[in-house]
Amino acid sequence: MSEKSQKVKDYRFPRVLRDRPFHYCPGCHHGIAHRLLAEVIEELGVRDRAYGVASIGCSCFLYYYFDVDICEAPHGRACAAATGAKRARPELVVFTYQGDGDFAAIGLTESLHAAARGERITAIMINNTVYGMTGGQLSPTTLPGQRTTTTPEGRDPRVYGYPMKVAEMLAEFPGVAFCARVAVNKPKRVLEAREALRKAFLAQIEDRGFGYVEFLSACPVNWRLDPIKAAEKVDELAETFPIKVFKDEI
Amino acid sequence: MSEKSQKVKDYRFPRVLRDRPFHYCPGCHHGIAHRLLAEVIEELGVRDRAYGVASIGCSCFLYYYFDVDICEAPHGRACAAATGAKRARPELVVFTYQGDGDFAAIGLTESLHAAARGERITAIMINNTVYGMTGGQLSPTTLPGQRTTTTPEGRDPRVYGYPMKVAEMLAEFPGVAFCARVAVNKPKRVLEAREALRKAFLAQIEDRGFGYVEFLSACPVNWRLDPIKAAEKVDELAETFPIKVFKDEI
Amino acid sequence: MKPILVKGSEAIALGALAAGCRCYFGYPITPQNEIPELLARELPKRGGVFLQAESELAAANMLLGAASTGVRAMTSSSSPGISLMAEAFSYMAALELPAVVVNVARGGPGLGGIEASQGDYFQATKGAGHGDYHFLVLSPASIQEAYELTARAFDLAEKYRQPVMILTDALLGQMKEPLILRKIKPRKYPKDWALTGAKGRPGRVLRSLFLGPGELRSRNELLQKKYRAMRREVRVESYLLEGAELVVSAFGSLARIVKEAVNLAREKGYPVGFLRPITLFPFPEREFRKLAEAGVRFLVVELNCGQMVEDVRLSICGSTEVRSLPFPPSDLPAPEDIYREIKRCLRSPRR
Amino acid sequence: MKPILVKGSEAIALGALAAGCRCYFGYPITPQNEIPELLARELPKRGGVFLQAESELAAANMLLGAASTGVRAMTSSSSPGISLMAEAFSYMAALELPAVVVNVARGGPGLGGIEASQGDYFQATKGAGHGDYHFLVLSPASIQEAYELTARAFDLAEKYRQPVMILTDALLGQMKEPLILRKIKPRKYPKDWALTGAKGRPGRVLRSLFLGPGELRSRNELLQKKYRAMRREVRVESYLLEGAELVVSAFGSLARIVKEAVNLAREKGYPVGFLRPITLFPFPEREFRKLAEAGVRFLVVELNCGQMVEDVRLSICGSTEVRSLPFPPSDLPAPEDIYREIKRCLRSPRR
Amino acid sequence: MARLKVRISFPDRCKGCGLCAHFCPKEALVVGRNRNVQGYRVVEVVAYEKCTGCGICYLMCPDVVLEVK
Amino acid sequence: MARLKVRISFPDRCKGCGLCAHFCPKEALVVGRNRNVQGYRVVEVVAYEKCTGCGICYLMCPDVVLEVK
Amino acid sequence: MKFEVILAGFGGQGILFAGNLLAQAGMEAGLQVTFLPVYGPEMRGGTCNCTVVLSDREIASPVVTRPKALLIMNRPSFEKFVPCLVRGGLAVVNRSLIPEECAVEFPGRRFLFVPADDLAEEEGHPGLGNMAALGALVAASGVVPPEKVLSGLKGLLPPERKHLFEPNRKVFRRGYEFVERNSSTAVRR
Amino acid sequence: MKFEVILAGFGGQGILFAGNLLAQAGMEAGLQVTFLPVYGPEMRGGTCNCTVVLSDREIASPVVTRPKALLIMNRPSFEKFVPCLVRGGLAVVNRSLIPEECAVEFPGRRFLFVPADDLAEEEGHPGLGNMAALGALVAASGVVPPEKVLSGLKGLLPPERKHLFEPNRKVFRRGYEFVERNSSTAVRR
Ligand SMILES: Cc1ncc(C[n+]2csc(CCOP(=O)(O)OP(=O)(O)O)c2C)c(N)n1
Ligand SMILES: Cc1ncc(C[n+]2csc(CCOP(=O)(O)OP(=O)(O)O)c2C)c(N)n1
Ligand code: SF4
Ligand code: SF4
Ligand code: SF4
Ligand code: SF4
Ligand code: SF4
Ligand code: SF4
Ligand SMILES: [Mg+2]
Ligand SMILES: [Mg+2]
Repeated sequence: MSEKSQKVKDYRFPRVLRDRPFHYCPGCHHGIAHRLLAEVIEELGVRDRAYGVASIGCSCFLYYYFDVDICEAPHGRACAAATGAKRARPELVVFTYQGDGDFAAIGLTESLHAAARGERITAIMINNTVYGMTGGQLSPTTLPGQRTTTTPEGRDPRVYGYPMKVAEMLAEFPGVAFCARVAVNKPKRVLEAREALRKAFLAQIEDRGFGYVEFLSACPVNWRLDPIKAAEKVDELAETFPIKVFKDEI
Repeated sequence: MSEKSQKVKDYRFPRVLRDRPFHYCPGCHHGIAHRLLAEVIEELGVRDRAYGVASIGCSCFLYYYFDVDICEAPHGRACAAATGAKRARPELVVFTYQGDGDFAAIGLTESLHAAARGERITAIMINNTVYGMTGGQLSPTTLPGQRTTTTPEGRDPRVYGYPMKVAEMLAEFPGVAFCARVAVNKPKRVLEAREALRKAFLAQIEDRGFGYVEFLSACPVNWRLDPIKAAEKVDELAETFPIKVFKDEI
Repeated sequence: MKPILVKGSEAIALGALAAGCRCYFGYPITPQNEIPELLARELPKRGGVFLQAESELAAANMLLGAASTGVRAMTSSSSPGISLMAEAFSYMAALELPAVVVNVARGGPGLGGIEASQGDYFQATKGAGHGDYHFLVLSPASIQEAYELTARAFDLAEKYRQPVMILTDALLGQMKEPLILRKIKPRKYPKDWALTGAKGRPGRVLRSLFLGPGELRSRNELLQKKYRAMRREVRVESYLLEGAELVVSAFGSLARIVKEAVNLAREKGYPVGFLRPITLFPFPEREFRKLAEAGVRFLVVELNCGQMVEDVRLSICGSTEVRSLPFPPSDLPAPEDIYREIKRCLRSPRR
Repeated sequence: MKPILVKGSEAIALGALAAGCRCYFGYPITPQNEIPELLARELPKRGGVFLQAESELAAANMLLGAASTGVRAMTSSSSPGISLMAEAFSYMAALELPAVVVNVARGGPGLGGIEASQGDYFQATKGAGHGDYHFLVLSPASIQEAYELTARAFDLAEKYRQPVMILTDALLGQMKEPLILRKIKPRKYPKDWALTGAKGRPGRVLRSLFLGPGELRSRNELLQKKYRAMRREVRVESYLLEGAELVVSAFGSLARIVKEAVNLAREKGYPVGFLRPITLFPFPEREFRKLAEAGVRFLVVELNCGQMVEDVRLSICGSTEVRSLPFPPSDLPAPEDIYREIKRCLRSPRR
Repeated sequence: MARLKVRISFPDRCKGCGLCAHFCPKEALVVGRNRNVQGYRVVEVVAYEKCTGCGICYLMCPDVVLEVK
Repeated sequence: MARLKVRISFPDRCKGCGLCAHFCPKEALVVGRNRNVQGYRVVEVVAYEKCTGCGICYLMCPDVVLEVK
Repeated sequence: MKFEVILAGFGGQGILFAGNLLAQAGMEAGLQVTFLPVYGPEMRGGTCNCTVVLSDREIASPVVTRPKALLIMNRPSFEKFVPCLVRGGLAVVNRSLIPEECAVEFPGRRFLFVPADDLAEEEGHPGLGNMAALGALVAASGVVPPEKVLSGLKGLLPPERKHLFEPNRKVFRRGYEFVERNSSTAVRR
Repeated sequence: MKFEVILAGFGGQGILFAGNLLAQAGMEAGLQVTFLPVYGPEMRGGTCNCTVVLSDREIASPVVTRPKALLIMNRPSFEKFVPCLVRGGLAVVNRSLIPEECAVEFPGRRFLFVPADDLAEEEGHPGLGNMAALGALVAASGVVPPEKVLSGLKGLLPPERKHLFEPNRKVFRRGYEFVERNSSTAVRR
């Protein structure tokens, strides 16, 4: 972890954030990821050339919270829209903010091909193992046995196979310069997540390749757990989805 | 390799093939793959319950050549159509026959998710590193530096990244029971390819999971080589795309 | 039979079960998630297949694959998801596959909103995809009708070897009303085209690529003939047409609000009637034309910027006046809003 | 200036270059591969971006992203590929993004064939995707016009902040004709909406989700207002209208064959004229209406099962007769085929 | 750095999720009974003196309610 | 098994690609000057006696022209 | 007879459950009913409301712009919906969150302030203020017999939530009785 | 003047190149021209044809159903197109693949049988039969001056194929001269 992000410091509301309360459910980790993203944009001094792609999922209102240029992309197509923006104006610092359904189900082709091409963009995937926005349906990352509204008896690997490990897939592409899976259910992990995010941005700023950070993220509402239990359950997720820096060419 | 497919034997026109000349260009390896497929269907005795999905590419006329039930799927969606058919009638032996563009570009999501779910189907991917049917454009598997009609200066990894290694990706899914990359540019390899194909069918027949065979395949016309040189060039492809059984749970 | 209180979306799912639907493929999207969620619980119990696809594209093509084997199959989605299925629909129509597609439409364009909207009328009736093809389109106005029409859709799909769309919207999809689970007896149609394995016969082919001279024209002519034959399935609900000088027309759930407005107007003595197309394609041209020939004028009310009004105009071919009262999606109009317009129409001189 | 001999597809690519198109995203499909192939050679030389996408879906959404930054950008495809872009189109229209989309249409439905077809007229003009949105649609009939209209499309797209479609077909796309590379001067329009980084200003947003009360209605009203304003861009080619009792109408490359038939008929003394819509949306309603008011009858010839004929009928509202002469795709009709029908029309009594 | 202390800078953003209180090593925070404009119960500092300004509550708060300064 | 010999069973399927001839270890095959209905030059057996019936030509032929029986 | 009521409050206050239950009770009482929820694009936060229509004739429109009755659980909903209430209409209001003074601006309506959350909390079920308010609504309007609500409740609770029947019933009763007990004073005009 | 010709043969016989060249020559000669290829869905095998129209007025339709001339390189094309040729029309036919007897069934057309492939082979460029046939067509029809074909050829060949100019020119000449030499006998009616 870098010197900078470790030193004792005061913690203030990031200037990149707008003064508008998040619409997320109480205890939802989307909020922590938002704050980290704002901090990193601020720290890297790229607010003025940032271009965000809001995806379709619980985080679709991204633009209400970040005081940077933001475009909405159709469900799953954030990486394609980001590619278009970055190719059109390479000076922009382009990022996507997507859910697991958006990135790895409907948008898998766009996500993987952007990574394979080594697009100079930063993709953030919030893996909460469900479709939060639409009411908690199965996602490619749902754990075996996990109940969702479309797998009332729990995910059956015979019917749906096993959870898709996106970070592991992406790390194999030479075009990917940084790839990590993080969590924010403990203070130390929050700091590590921040550092991963910083590097995922450096990947594009230093023209090295695609940057990717996957957040294991609690969805208390659809997991039907209170915020504290939900945060604890993230440790369980980590058994299937190792928290790890898979690739770091920064 | 099994006893059966190695023994000295006569070689006859497979009965599963219809008596209609292939429309492929002279020296195109699609034809060899067709013959092997017909032989394996015959050998396994599944002609009567075979269900093929023809994809969009040079092989779209699959149905003219195979005397089995065949459905055309939109470009890239063969694995989805195959999933629908197999789930609807599990007694069918369902296979897809796709190009690299069909399977790994436009259809990547459908291909990977079918594999991840462990669909009991057999997918055949003819990797000729180009879009044959539409006139030799770039494909996800085009080699770096390879000229195509849309990369007149050769594939530039800075623009398009590096070739996508599909077999390697698929092998990681627990739902995949058999996964191999083969070539048919030498007699011995033809026999090995046949065996791989047989196992990729056994994967579904024995209810073990998704079966996948990727053929490195010459496209003399778009490679602008004569059939013999084109066959030789497949060895070069094999340096990037290792010929190998990546997974064999049969 | 005791009624149960269910949402429109649930009624659709129950209608599918009653019609013997064996396979459902779909991808979540508001406001229709009750369909997959109900079927996820019920289909496996009955030996059927429920599969959440990785996308609408995949769902539509799974539907294509399942339908090709001759089983009863369905998908459902809402506006943006339906757009993504357009290519597959065009293929299914060309391959002559019977399948049922439900669009619980929401506000558009783009991500739009999730309120009730009828902005997908053109998409449903003129063909969202490429080429000359059509769905047979049914649009229910009550929960009971949602149930019955869905069940009927499976019969019609097989009768014509043709995809059938249920076009409804968030209002009907989300509201609850009593439903009587009337028993449905699915009809049987020959399936000598289905891909079930070529045992004892030559392999069959379902394809849409026609390169031989005139082949593609023949396929198109065959489809057009079918579309003409489908005219016999036309259904409307008509109400208070007796003595009506103005007929207010609307489809789907909005028609309920319109009907209330017509009631209001009749109570005040205005000579107003009501005509609701239940089949949107084929469009009930004859029903409109007959009224127009009798000198009736029309007011077409829609939850969009004016789409069905074109079909009304085409049906009556200029013979009387047709006014459009469009409500682009956001809030729903109240019966009073429509009542006011009815009065205005009747007061204005005939053109 | 010396003409060069090029295909329609190439003329489109050259028109885009002339208009200062900076980015192209596309996925191969017959019969329009000459567009990407030419741009793959030429755009990088001029500092522009050529990117072959992994699919039409990706291409359309790359276009969306590039257009959002205010650069001139384009994609092209053919029928099935256009269907796959439907969702993105609906978003682009809702986000008010200027972008150019080319459809070199082929026979459908399904995979269909690769011959010339006009089966995507509805898709282009009524909105392939969900919700009430429209392209501005231009359809050239010659290679020179393909060049000029493509260049103009970029201006119109920016003028109205609106996707513009060039709808053409395999015939024009594949034929060669001399082209004069007239110099184009791209117009400049304010781009105070473009996402270029928020330096010195608050962050900007391009979104299509409108949940606040009345918000989505406002967006729809804004779009409808724009569509009405676009009427001033209406263009037609008219020919031999003087004294015509019957006007034959067709669009795109088929119009050339129709024009020859009209010439044939005029030579034989038949009172026939010719009207070709160049803008398909907005449709030249006024031009048709004026003729109809003068008592002219119409024959609408199309390479499909009859689509534009509906817009002609809607334009003239029953005031005179409109006949449809549809040629579903396979082989092209000969001028003689159309000439015969002209004679038949003129001989038949007026309805 | 001992001067750093937690502040409830934006109480109206709070959703009463309790994560801050749960993770505060000094048990300085608690979700009280008062409701904010959103209708949620709001966090309160119950032991200001114990706060070490460690920032953990800031790190764990999903709604950026707290600052440490 | 010595009785097994190559046959040009379906000359009209041949496209004259030459793969069979190239791979035949006995140089028993050659693409001749005659054209078939498709307009392609057709393979010919030029040394029937040398053929060992090994099947390599069958394996390598993309057009299923040859049989070995 | 046609009774149109809008129920409104925060997400999480059980608004949809209460509305659904009222419709179910109406159906079991032999009435025509419609129930129309208004839902956000997301499951989270924000306000939430639904409309229930009970009638002895066919119900054309499930949409109600000028309701005859309201069940209001929080302040934003009060401000949004009370102005729509017809003259002489009944508003059952959760006094635990909304002060009675709010009503002064709206003469000509019948306000029934019920300490719904407090009643529920007193019964030991702080989350069930919705049932207390519903009890009050049923008592004050008489639109369905209370037994029908209870039998509806039985029908609505899935097997795994059967244990919630008793708490719901108890709090419903409290709300119902609150009106019976205060009938003369409770309704403010 | 309006000259409409269909060129047809196997894929790989250079049909499109010849048609394109003829159109280019026409354009350089100041005529209006259209060139319309008919292409298969795939690049491979099968037959291939294209239509070229040369005219001194605007060309309305590039589609020709009854051509005034044909350039026929193989047998299937002969069978497909000769019946469409107008009475009195000219058919240049590749005698190397199509026997002259075929013509007997079609009286009233002008047949010009040219051993196109053989001429090309004699020049040492067996793949260039198309140029021999084109030379014959240009000679027999006089529709464009031969120099325009050669200058068109220069324009069409991309830099990396400039070396193909000479072979093409030579074979074109052979075809042209074949007609000049046999003008009286070559054309059979
Ligand atoms: C084309 C399309 N399909 C489906 C939807 C409905 N939809 C909205 S968000 C979403 C998935 C959300 O899940 P995820 O991406 O995991 O994000 P989360 O809400 O969990 O953060 C879906 C399916 C849509 N808006 N558009
Ligand atoms: C939706 C759609 N997009 C594009 C095409 C055009 N197309 C036909 S085949 C093909 C790709 C063929 O390449 P590949 O899959 O590698 O097969 P090959 O021809 O090389 O065997 C494309 C892009 C199409 N038919 N449909
Ligand atoms: S539904 Fe889940 S992911 Fe969405 S806001 Fe609520 S807790 Fe967060
Ligand atoms: S283009 Fe290539 S892949 Fe297609 S048939 Fe010809 S050689 Fe085979
Ligand atoms: S700064 Fe540390 S000690 Fe102080 S309240 Fe926050 S978590 Fe507790
Ligand atoms: S973590 Fe934040 S939102 Fe949650 S209770 Fe603490 S201050 Fe409030
Ligand atoms: S069987 Fe063997 S030896 Fe005989 S022709 Fe074939 S390859 Fe040659
Ligand atoms: S390999 Fe087959 S197609 Fe090729 S020359 Fe030999 S027999 Fe003919
Ligand atoms: Mg998620
Ligand atoms: Mg390929």
